[in-house]
Amino acid sequence: MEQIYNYSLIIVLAPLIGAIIAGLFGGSIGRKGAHSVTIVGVAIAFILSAIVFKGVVIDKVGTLNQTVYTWLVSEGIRFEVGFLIDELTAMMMVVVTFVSLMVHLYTIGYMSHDEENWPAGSKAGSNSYQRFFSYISLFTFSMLMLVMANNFMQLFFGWEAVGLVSYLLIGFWSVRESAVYANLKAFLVNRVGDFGFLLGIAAVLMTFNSLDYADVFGAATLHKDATISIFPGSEWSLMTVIGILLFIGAMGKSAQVPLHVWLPDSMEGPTPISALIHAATMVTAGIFMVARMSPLYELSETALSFILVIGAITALFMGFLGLIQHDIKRVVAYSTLSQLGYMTVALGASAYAAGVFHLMTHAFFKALLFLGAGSVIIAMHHKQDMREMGGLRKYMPITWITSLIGSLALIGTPFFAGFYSKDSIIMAVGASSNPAAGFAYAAVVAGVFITALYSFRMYFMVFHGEERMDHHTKEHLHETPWVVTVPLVLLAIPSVVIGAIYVMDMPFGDFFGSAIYVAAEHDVLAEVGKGVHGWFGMALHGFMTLPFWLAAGGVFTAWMLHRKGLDIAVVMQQRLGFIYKILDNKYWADEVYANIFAAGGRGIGSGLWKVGDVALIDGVMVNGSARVVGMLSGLIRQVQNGLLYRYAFAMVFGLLLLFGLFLFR
Amino acid sequence: MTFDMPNFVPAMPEIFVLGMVCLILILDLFLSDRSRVVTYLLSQATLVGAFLLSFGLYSGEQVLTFSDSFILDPMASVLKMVVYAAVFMVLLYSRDYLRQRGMFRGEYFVLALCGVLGMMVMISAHSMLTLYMGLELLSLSMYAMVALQRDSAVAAEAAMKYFILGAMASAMLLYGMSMIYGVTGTLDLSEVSNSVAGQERQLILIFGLVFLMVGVAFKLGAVPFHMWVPDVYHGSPTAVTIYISTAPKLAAFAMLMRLLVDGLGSLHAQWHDILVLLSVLSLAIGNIVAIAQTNIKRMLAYSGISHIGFLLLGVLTGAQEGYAAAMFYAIVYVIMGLGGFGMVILMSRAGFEADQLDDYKGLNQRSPWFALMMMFLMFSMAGVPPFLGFWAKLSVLQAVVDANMVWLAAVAVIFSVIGAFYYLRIVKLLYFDKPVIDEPFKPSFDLAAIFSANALAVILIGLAPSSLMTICKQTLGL
Amino acid sequence: MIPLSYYLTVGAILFGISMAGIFINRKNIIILLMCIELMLLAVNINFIAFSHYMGDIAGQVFVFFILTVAAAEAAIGLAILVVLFRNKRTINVDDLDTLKG
Amino acid sequence: MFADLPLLSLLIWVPVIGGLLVLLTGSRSSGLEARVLSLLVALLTFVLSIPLYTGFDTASHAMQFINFADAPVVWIEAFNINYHLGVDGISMPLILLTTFTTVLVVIAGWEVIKYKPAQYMAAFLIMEGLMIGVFASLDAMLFYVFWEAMLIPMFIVIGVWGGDNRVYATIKFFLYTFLGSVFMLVALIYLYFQSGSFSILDMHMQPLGLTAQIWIFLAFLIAFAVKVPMWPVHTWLPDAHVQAPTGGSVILAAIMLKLGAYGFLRFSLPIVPDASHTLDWLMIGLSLIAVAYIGFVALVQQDMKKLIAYSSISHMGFVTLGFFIAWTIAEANNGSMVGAAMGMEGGAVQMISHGFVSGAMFLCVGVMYDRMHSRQIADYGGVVHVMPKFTGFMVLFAMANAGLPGTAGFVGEFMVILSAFKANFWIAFVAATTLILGAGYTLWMVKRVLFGEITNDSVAALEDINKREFLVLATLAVMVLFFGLYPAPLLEVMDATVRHLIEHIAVSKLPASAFAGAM
Repeated sequence: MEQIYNYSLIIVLAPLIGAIIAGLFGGSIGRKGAHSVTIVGVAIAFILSAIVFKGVVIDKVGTLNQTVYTWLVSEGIRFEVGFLIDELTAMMMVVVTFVSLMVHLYTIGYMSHDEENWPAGSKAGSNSYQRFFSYISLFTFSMLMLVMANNFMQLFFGWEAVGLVSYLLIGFWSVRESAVYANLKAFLVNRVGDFGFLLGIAAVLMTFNSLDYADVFGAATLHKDATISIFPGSEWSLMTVIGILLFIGAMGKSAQVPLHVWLPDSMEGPTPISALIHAATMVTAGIFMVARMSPLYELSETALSFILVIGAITALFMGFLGLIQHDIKRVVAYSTLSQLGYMTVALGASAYAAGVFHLMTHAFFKALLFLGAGSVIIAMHHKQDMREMGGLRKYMPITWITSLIGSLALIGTPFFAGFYSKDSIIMAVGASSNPAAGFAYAAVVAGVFITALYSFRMYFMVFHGEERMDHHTKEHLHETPWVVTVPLVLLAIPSVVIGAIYVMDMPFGDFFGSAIYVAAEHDVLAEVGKGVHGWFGMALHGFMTLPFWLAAGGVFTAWMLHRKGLDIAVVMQQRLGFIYKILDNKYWADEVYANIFAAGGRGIGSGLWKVGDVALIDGVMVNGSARVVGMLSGLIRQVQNGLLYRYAFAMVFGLLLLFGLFLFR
Repeated sequence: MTFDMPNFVPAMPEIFVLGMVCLILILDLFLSDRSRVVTYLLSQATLVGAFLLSFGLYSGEQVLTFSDSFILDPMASVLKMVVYAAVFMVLLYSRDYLRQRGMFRGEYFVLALCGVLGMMVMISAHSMLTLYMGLELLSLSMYAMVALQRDSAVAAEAAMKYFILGAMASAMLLYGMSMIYGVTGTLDLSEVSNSVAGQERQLILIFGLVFLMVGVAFKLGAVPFHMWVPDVYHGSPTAVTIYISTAPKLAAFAMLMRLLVDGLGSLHAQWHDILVLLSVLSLAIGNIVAIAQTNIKRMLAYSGISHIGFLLLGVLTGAQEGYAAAMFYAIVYVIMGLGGFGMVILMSRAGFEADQLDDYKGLNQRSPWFALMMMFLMFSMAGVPPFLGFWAKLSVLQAVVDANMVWLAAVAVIFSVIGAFYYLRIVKLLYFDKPVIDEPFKPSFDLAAIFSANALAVILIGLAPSSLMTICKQTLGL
Repeated sequence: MIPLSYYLTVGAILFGISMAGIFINRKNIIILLMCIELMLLAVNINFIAFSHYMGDIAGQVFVFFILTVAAAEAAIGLAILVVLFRNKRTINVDDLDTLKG
Repeated sequence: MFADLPLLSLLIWVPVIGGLLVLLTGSRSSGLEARVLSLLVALLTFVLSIPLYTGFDTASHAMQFINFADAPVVWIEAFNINYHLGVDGISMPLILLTTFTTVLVVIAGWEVIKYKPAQYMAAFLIMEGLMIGVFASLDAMLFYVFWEAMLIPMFIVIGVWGGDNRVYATIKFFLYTFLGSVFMLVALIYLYFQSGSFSILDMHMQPLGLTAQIWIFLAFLIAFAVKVPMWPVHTWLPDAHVQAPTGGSVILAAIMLKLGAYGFLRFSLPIVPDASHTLDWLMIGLSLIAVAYIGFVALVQQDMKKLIAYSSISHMGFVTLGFFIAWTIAEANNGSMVGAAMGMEGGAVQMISHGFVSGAMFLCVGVMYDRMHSRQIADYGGVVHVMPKFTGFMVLFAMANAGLPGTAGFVGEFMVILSAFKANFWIAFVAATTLILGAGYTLWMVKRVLFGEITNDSVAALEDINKREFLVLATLAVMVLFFGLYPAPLLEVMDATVRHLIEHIAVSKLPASAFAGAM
């Protein structure tokens, strides 16, 4: 235990120190120094995480729950910074540090010519390489703090810290207007989620008088029937309120409808961070959080239904949007949204383990896909439009193979990692008794087809068919350097095998031990698990299920279209103009935000300012009273007109006034 | 029948001043213009001598003499000493100013000393007759002083207005006195007091009171009997303005105390209402109209009117604490008034009257020291702590609140906030604006010294106002 | 015997007339000076009447003083008038309006 | 070794006298003597303030470092005013904040101020002494004297070294605050006659009827609300900030606003608890208006300083909200005030953290203004390309301003929201909108000013921060991060005092007869 605690301290501090050195002294240590120090930091974190994982998960040494320091004490309530390391945390730590390490390595190649992205003479561009490493290391630190938290306060810390780094990285190329727009949007939309999250934390504190996980989860059942009056006269279940408020936070971070709008735009950032932050780790924080809070969510059917519905909508409708994108990263981004929807659906069905399992497999194959896409982008000289690609498999074999593996994993091909996780989710939802489960089941099953369709549309457009790139680009096409391809390979391995390894433990076994709590009546995974007989059997069985055939159908459709040289986006534009319009405008969500919320907010602000502050308070109250005094002054001055008889009359008037005082009292 | 020698001792300062006035009057005839400084020095010596005499005569007792028409009590001694000191300062301020304008003649000093004598008599009056005599002695001297600058049309106009209105006010005062006399059958203030206390409230008594109030209010310059104040302050040579605006207010305060408190104390309920009206009006009109002024002398005149409003607040409480506060206020007002008009004199040069607000622009760039001193004065007048003016306001407000008139205190502070605006405007001119004239500002040494001392007094006494307040309290038996 | 109130009434009327004279007259300053004298006379009537009816001599003494002061006042007033006339070449009340506001 | 010194007196008078000395050096010189001397005085004062923290007994809620332990120290006998000083857990951190900020302000104005530097520095030193006086006074009239006197140097600072519209702004500032405080003066005088002394601690113990309490509360409210400032008496602040020189803005935001909030804690709450209880809806309402209304208004500001000024008002809304939430909590929890201390401590922490954050933001704008002579957001763009170091700092402070956890800006808001939730969901709801609004206006400014392409040649010609500016900003950055990551020391200092205050206000001061009379 002692050792695990020491390790965990080193695990979080190593990336932080790397980040600080690379960030503050980036200029003096140079590029090499910066990437060395951060990679060493993250590598240490990864190795120690693996050791911790071994200790906690394999050797079952028990759960670490220890305070590092007391942030503050108020009214006897201790707000602490501390670590809770159980199976869930250990798994997350390994995933985070592993993907992060891969991304670090990859970045050496991806960012090697970053100065080209900056205007000439920009001082910010002169050490952008070092800064980038600093940021991703800082991200690793923040994400670790988030997953290792043993209390809500620190969770919120990590939550916001990853948001900050995400903000910094989306807007990394701060010279691009679209990038700085996207990062502001990302931060604000996330803030909407955090708004709910913070209120949720406040509700937790009010209910439990503590923010410590152990205290809260231990006492959760005591408050099962507690209610809170939000609107006078209607009592709401307290647990539902807490659950939904916290989930609003998850909706922001994990980009669930309707707070999803930031994620596609976040692709403005460099590709490595799309892989690390906006696919593999940060966006899954919401999933992790809900899984972590399972003892609370299990007490509220309503909250779970809410989660289920949101997740299902996200899974299906965001998938549709992937169909018509031309930007390679956007396709992967919408795919991420859709997959996050799957995870959320799992949570809503109380199949937390399945959700987290999908989180893990998705982290590997989606990072792989993103890095693959990044590799393509490097080769294409930072062009991202798929219509200008094609036939790349000849030039970039490693990228091609690894991307294919990623795609196969994504669509849920049996034996690949994605199959196990996705199938367990679908099965769990099918078995769920939640009122919203029927809708969710339909959505996730339909989503399988869509996923396969857009994934292989992309795959074919990029790696097969006609070479549509311009001559100059074509001349320089070649496989990317080893720092890029090695991470691809290293990520491809788990994308294939990790599902088979853990399927029997994680969703259907007791991998998480006490870290995840499921009420007996909700325990769909246990029920489904009875019918699953080992990884091989599950995969074989997979070939006979509807999802497989839907996926196959999706691939087939993509292939058919590709063979005919048709692009589904174009086809839809021609044949289904109306639907295309809806999809092309992304359900008008951006417009609603920009025109109603953003413009509305500014409108309100402008109104309050111009009318309230400037006209009423300053104009009428302040300057108005000053003007009145000034006018009075000028007016009374007129009385003093310099003429003696006026003065004498004033005295007589005064005399009469004094008499009047007595006569009329 | 024996001839009872009255006790001359309590009136020694008056007698001394009178003697010196005569002496100076005669001596001045034989002095050439070059040696006119002797007149000046003798006048100052007179004031010093009177001060010493008054100081020597100071005792906790009250002494009556001249058939009880003259009183020497602690309040009288203290007020007189302040009058001497104030006039001493006035003469110091005025010397250069008068020289530069060819007014450095005996008349100014003789009239000033006559005025001092008038004030002394007013302060020590214990009969309506003596009071009237003192008042007229003071008034007539001042009318003449205003008109002293014979080639100035505005001064003549100011003198005329002052004279007509002043005479009218005196007449009203007399009319009031005649009524009081008719009701009580006596001119002696103690007997008036006894008589009034013993009888029913008659209408004629109220009439008398009202007419008296007009006279007193006129002297103080309380609204609506204030119309002369801005014109006279404005039109007079600044050396006269500084005289009129300071020491006589002490005498007027004494007159108010003698008539209302000593004489008609039992009519407190009635004059309380009158004073409330006068003080609120003074606060309002004084502060509001001052804002529109561009002539600093006029502005200070209106500011003075508002200060009188505050002073009246202290008196109207009808409590000893209130009187002490009002007396403190009067003294503080004199100190600040000296500084205020001293500022004008300081800035003025031969042939140039610095009475326009614009003349003060950018003084901080020309002379940071004097800008700082003037700022002290302005903040003091605005009643910002820790300057002296604040303590005066505080003591009055305290008295008012103690008399359960919180609303009146609230009204007073609101107007003092309005008033703060025009003081701030001066500070703005001094500090924030660019100077119109670029030449460095070099006043003569003694003027600089006296002004600095005046301004520093405002902050230094402000930091330790206790003794001055204690004196005021003690003189009123607290 | 003539009642006290008659005297007082005369005094009040005189006083009123002279006061009205000051603020109704818009022509000549000399008239103002006369009005002031008249005011003082009204006061004198009051004092003497009271003094007489109460058998107290102080009121009549006061009147002597008032008369003296009135003389002095008239002297000063006329002197100022002379100065004024020298500077302004007019003694019209309406012209005394350079100081105002 | 410091134990025997009259620390509080020294803290007040060292800067004041130092300021006067600086003023004397002003007549000759390039200003270098004045600057060096000012820095020395400011540093000395700061050093002198450190023993306040090290020697502070955190377990006690009583006044400490009092100078009248042996015998009363009379200042003005005739008015019964004593020179009584002392600090508790609320005022002590504020004094340290004052001494700390003044050092930074002196450094920040080092070569920037060309016109009469001696007067500039002297004004700040004198102001420092007076502000410390406000925090340390235990005599109401002494408090008032410092409270008002402090306006003078600020008036001068804004008026002399301010922007184009400085005269309007500074007179508005002065009159606004002056108007507010005179009512407090009347209330203090009234209290004097009730309790028989100007001692604040005596006033705390003075029973008062409800009507009197309400009037006193309103008088205090005007005084403190103007200073905080609370809606609708806030409009002086944007003007004053915009026109003030950088140092003036920093002091104004970092310390002067805190005086109003401090007044609520020192006067309103303990002296008139029942009126505070009766009118807490008003306070909560105004606080929420500050958070939401002002947050919206900040969104549309085109002038950086104005934007930050509005954001200050919005943040100060949390302070007042935290202070007055106690009774609502009690109502929602069957009379138990558990949780109220967290709100109050949150408010108090917010005071300190806002001092650092807003001060830092104004310094950042100052850095840019010194180079470009413009505060308009539209005149900037792409600053990051020419001033990367500066951008790093500014983004950090902006994040703190947006309440990012891990920075000082988060702690107070977090605690207040947690506490408010206990009282009422909707109060917490409105308060929490700051998460969105605060991020919105701050980052929107950051985006337009710092990021994007270089918009014009004058931006292209900007120089990155020099060593002096780096020192100032880095110091603040350290503080912002330190208090964000480890606020416990601050809370430890405040805890006993705040708890005692909560206990104090929980007990009604109404005389028993008031109930009998109501029957």
